[in-house]
Amino acid sequence: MRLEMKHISKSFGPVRALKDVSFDVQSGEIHGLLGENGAGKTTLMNVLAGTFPQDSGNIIIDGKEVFGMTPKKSNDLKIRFIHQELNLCNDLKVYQNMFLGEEYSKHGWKVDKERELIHAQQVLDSMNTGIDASTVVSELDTAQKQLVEIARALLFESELIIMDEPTTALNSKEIEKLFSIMSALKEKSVSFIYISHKMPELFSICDRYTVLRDGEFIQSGFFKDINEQGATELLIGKRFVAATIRSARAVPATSGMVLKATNLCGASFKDISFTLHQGEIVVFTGLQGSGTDELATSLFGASRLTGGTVETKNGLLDMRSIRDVMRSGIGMIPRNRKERGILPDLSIRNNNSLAFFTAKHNKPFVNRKEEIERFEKSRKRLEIKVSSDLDLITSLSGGNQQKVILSRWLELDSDVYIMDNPTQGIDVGAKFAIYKLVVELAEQGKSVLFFTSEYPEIHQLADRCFVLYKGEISAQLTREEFSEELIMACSTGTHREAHK
Amino acid sequence: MKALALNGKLGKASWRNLTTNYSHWLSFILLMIVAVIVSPSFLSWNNITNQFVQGAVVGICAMGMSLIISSGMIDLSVGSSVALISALGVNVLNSQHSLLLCLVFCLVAGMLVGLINGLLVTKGRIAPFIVTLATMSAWRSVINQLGQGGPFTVDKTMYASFRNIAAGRTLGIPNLMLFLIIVTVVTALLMSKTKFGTYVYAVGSNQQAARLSGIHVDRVKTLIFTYAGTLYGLAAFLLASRLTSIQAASAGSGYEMDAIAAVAIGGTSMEGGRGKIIGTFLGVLMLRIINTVLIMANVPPFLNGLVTGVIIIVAVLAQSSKKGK
Amino acid sequence: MKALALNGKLGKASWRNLTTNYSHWLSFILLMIVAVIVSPSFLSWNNITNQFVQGAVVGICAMGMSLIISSGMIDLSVGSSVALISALGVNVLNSQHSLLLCLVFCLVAGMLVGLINGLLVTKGRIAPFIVTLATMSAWRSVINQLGQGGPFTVDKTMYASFRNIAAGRTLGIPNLMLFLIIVTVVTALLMSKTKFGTYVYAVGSNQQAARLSGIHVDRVKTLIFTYAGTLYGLAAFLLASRLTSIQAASAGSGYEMDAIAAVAIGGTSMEGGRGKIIGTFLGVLMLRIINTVLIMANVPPFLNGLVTGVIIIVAVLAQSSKKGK
Amino acid sequence: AGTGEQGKSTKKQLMGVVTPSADHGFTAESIRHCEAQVKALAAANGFDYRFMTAAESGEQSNAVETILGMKPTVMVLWPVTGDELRSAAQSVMEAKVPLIVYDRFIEGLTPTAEISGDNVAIGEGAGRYFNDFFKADLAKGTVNYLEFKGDSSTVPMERTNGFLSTADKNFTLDQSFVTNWSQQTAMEQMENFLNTKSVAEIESIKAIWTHDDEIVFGIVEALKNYHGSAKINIRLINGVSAGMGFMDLFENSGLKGIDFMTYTFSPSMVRDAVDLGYKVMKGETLEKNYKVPTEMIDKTNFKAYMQSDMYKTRYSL
Ligand SMILES: Nc1ncnc2c1ncn2[C@@H]1O[C@H](COP(=O)(O)OP(=O)(O)OP(=O)(O)O)[C@@H](O)[C@H]1O
Ligand SMILES: Nc1ncnc2c1ncn2[C@@H]1O[C@H](COP(=O)(O)OP(=O)(O)OP(=O)(O)O)[C@@H](O)[C@H]1O
Ligand SMILES: [Mg+2]
Ligand SMILES: [Mg+2]
Repeated sequence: MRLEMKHISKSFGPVRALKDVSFDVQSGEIHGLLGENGAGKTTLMNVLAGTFPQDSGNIIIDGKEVFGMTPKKSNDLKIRFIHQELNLCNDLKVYQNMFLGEEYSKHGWKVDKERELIHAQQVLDSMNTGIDASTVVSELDTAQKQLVEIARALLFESELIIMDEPTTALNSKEIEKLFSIMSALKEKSVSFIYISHKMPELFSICDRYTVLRDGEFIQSGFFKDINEQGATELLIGKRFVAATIRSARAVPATSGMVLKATNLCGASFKDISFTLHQGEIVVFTGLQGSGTDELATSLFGASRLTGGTVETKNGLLDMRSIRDVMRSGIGMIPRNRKERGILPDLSIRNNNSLAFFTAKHNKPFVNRKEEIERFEKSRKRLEIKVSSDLDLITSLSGGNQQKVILSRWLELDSDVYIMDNPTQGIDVGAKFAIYKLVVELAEQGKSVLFFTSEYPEIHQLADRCFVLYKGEISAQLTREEFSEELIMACSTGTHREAHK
Repeated sequence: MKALALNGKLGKASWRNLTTNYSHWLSFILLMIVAVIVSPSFLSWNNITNQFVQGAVVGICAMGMSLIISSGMIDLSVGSSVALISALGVNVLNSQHSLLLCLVFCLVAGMLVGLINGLLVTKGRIAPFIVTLATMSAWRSVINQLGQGGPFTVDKTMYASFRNIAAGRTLGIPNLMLFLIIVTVVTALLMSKTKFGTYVYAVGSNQQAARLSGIHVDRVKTLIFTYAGTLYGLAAFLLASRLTSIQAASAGSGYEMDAIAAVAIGGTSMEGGRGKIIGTFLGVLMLRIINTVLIMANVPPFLNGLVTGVIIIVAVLAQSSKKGK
Repeated sequence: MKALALNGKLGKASWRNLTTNYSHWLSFILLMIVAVIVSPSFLSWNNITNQFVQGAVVGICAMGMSLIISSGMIDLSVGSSVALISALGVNVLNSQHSLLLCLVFCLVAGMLVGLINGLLVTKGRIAPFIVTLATMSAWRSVINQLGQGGPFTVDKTMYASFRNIAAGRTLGIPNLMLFLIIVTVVTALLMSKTKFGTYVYAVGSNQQAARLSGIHVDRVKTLIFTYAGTLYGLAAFLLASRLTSIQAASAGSGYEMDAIAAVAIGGTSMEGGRGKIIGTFLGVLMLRIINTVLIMANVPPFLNGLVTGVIIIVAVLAQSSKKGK
Repeated sequence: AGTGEQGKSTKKQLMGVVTPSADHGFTAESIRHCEAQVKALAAANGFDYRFMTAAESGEQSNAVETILGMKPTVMVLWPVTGDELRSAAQSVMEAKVPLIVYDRFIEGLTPTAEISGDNVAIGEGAGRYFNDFFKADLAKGTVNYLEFKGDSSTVPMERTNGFLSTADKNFTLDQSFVTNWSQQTAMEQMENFLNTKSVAEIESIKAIWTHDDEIVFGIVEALKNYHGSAKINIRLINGVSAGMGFMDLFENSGLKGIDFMTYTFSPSMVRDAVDLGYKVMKGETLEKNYKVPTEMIDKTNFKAYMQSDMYKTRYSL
């Protein structure tokens, strides 16, 4: 498929999200779409997939202009869209979700469930997901849900697949597998539009790039002609120094204990023990299904522990009430922003204040001035792009929503932060700012439990790294010990077998 | 080979699934036990068929309500709609002297009534609760105005043959029972075997996701109301045949609450996304059994409401506790 | 300087915000215009205060309903709860001969009634619709049993002073009007100025995210029902004072639907997460105005329901069309 | 008729009418008669009227107050329940507006005039009729009967209390049902009774005492639907209202061995209340209390009754 989008403009009320943007994708090409948070990438793709109409401009496919695009029409044109936010029906089974809107039928009226199940399972297996196509989606964890979204796009013979930050919840192994599938499809002249804030990914899989900034087209070209540094500067529009943040920081002496977990057991993990010290950054990592997802929520009192204890300096924690955990000085930035983070009907300001209200604000009445000042501070610190903090949070781009969630927790000034994939969807520049922030927090004597599956993050931040495999700690590595290969080996269990 | 593997997969329903999926049976069996203890004659063939017969009219409505609730909506206009269609149906019967015409009229009128709800919800973007609150009030008013308060009574000429539809039996089984079973089976097939069924749950589960999958959410919602409306039409036809006289002011009143209660105690989540037609069927029977037990046990009439309320809570509780959570 | 910059930001509320946030005023003004056209005497001081007086009892309930709906729940037990509390309140008054004790009793009883709903919803994990459907039926049954069908009537001794609460005026303003305004102001402050208000909307918007922000969702839900229940208690007290006699079978019937309709035409989304107390206040007045217009225009009695239904739809439509979507 | 007050303004006289809303057949038919009468009188005599129905007392009080705000010449009020409307009625009296109260009494309040059907008399009459009908059986021992109530408001209570005051001590209540005036509810209750009770209990029932014709229709359907083994020994069922449908039962009930009896309680009675209102308007003085007599109708006199003016007026609309 040859796609051209010409002079696309789109406004949301006073916000001009796209201004006269043109770009094109050739057949059998993987096209990287780059831009800061709020640059308009998702909006452009939404126009292409018919989620909403453009204000002006044309979409031309194989030389023919398409008018009045709708999700259905774009499906019929063999365009698939993997959305930035999860869009699955939690109550339906995996295969039903995958075929939603395009069921196989037999005898004219019946859904051919068996055929759907076989086909869905084939695709899931080809991606090495280990997901059973007949499970109900609500039982999957965030990474698995994302894999289902991807698998869904691979079911049918598509000609253009749009991937809007498909890898935010995936680990490197899953990403590798995804890339090999993409390459194979590319051979069959399927085109891709690939949106990501992870530079290495873009450079390894994409052929061409287009950069957007503030809703405007900046530049197109071949990845082979630029480097990461150059790309980053293109999209933020100024010079960028990607200093390694971590190198400046000395490993903290094993000072006071701030959090100690003993023999924690939950539905998907067991016997987890560790001690977190003041000023320390500890990273937890593991493949999907390794239990990291639930461990993070359990440490915060949000999932039930079936055994074990968590204590702070002040003694054992009662893990039954999240608010008590918060008041003991623990904060958690949850993963899966759409389901667990944002409150779509509330303003940006209220979204920002919520955790502060429950943990810190001891009067029943709210002081507007104080609330506004708090938000202003966070806005500056995290460079959140908002027009009015009274707007709904859903009017923000994905990355900016994530920043509001971050700010919600940073305001608490907790002693311990559990950060579960906190850079989900955050752009390159801002990511560095956040790493810097995490290190700063540590230097102020706060401690961080960082859950991630991206090696660069581990590398940037970790003082120590725990790798989970099948719900147990398979390795505890110090900064000197870990490497990408070793972590991978530990998280797939091969490492342990080698030891035996 | 492949088929076998598949069966294995489908059969892999875990214990947890079993208890959540079949918990409405639990409430049902509990209630049955209570009924038999209160009166051993409960299990007579006569009484059993009677439960179905009495449950038929509301039960058919409840099947429509199942779809509506599974898709995350609600319908308060059931009783008024049934009353309106019944009343007009009697008029059609009296003027046309044709059972068939009357039936067709009822079904078409039901479709229209449902369509109106559906269009107001989808085109008007008004919450189903409000739309159907308004149509509930409106249809009752229309029928009162048409009947000027008086009843709509089936003429002598058609009385016997019309009454025989609801009162008659086929192969020893009461017709009303057959109607209820057929509607249940058709609705169950619709929901479990067709695309449309999947769409209903998808809309109830995550409307945005459904829309982005290319499902015409508005069309699905309109169809749901239309299907439900058609069932109300059938229910209205049967009600008219059962009563042979429709009181403008009171006919069908309270049907919406009965239908919703049946759906709820049948284990369908009020939030949408999930639902079990067989559960609704059991729910309808449970409501009937509660009523019968009240009479068998000679519960003081003023306390019936209290006992019914408590039983509904207990029945739902029995299920939700099984659900763990 | 800072303050100025902040003001600038606040003032930037876009046109879209303006029309969505104030669209209930639109319906209200439209309806006022209709009323004045039908009868110019509509704008007399007497008639205007009368709208408030008549709206007070349901209006106070509607304030509680606002919270319930904003948090994504519903309450069908309003009418029965009010009836039960009123009836018992009259008994307390007759035996204790104290207005204050009667008031305290009503408030506490209301709290308990709300608490029961709240605990069943949160501890029992049953959908609010079902819980309150059951308590609706249960309370009505209890009051019928207690009164054995008869009315609960205020004794001669207390009659005059008790009646004077609802019938009297303070500084020329009817007491009932004052009660309604005070409850509205308190509820509006609660929802806009306190943390609790934010929690209510948060729970209605995304329960999981609310929980993960440290909000005790169950406690908030229970508090909401308790607050609403307390308001029902106040409403019950005023109803008893207004009627001086409470009929077991019919008192308060339909209040839930009126309260819900007021909330809905006041622009609060039935899905929860958003809501406007002032909108509910206008909604209450709109329902009153509709009724007054029906009388003034001598709409045929059987057609009242139709006209009311149509007006509700139009009022909500006027708002949702403004919302774009 | 003109008083001095009238001379001052050219405003038309206004009659306010407030009734319950149509929640079952009797109220619905009554509303229709009421509206027809007030409309006709107003057109013929050049006065204005406001008519409002309401489902419960709070709403009715609202309607009374709204109309009171329009300064009516006279108010005709049919309360949902008497006591609950006392406060509103008192306001009417305090505003010096003549008040006609129909069908329910308001204890402790003396309106300009009261007019009602006699519910207690209906009950008492029925009790006596039952005594006569079962004279032989009562002499031998107890007679079991079922009761189907309307609802829990005052009207049904008055009827039942009347019945109990005259009915023989040997009448034994087997079970009581609250039908909410619904034909369907009554039908289902009767069906359940027949299907779940022992043969002995069913066969012991000889009479059914109800509060309304419509309830009887439901019971008759249930009896027709009965396929069980018990012998039906019911010999008498009564209704109240004496409407067209009931007249059919006397010859075409489809049930053998069951007699029927009903009391006239016509929805057209409400016309009399409106007439009283008009009389007040003209300046006539009224008596304090009017009773609309009720008549017993059974197979012996129903044909004559169907020729009577009362019956004709009822179905004149
Ligand atoms: N529904 C909406 N209503 C109002 N404004 C919106 C809406 N959707 C997007 N915007 C605005 O449009 C602009 C572009 O947003 P978009 O989501 O396209 O950014 P993005 O490039 O995908 O960013 P990210 O990398 O953070 O996902 C932002 O300023 C955003 O606030
Ligand atoms: N996290 C929360 N979850 C649920 N309800 C809350 C929460 N925080 C406060 N509330 C309720 O909101 C209102 C005001 O909050 P505030 O924090 O002042 O109460 P509190 O007395 O400090 O709470 P606690 O008794 O738990 O310490 C109170 O009614 C409180 O019960
Ligand atoms: Mg985006
Ligand atoms: Mg406190």
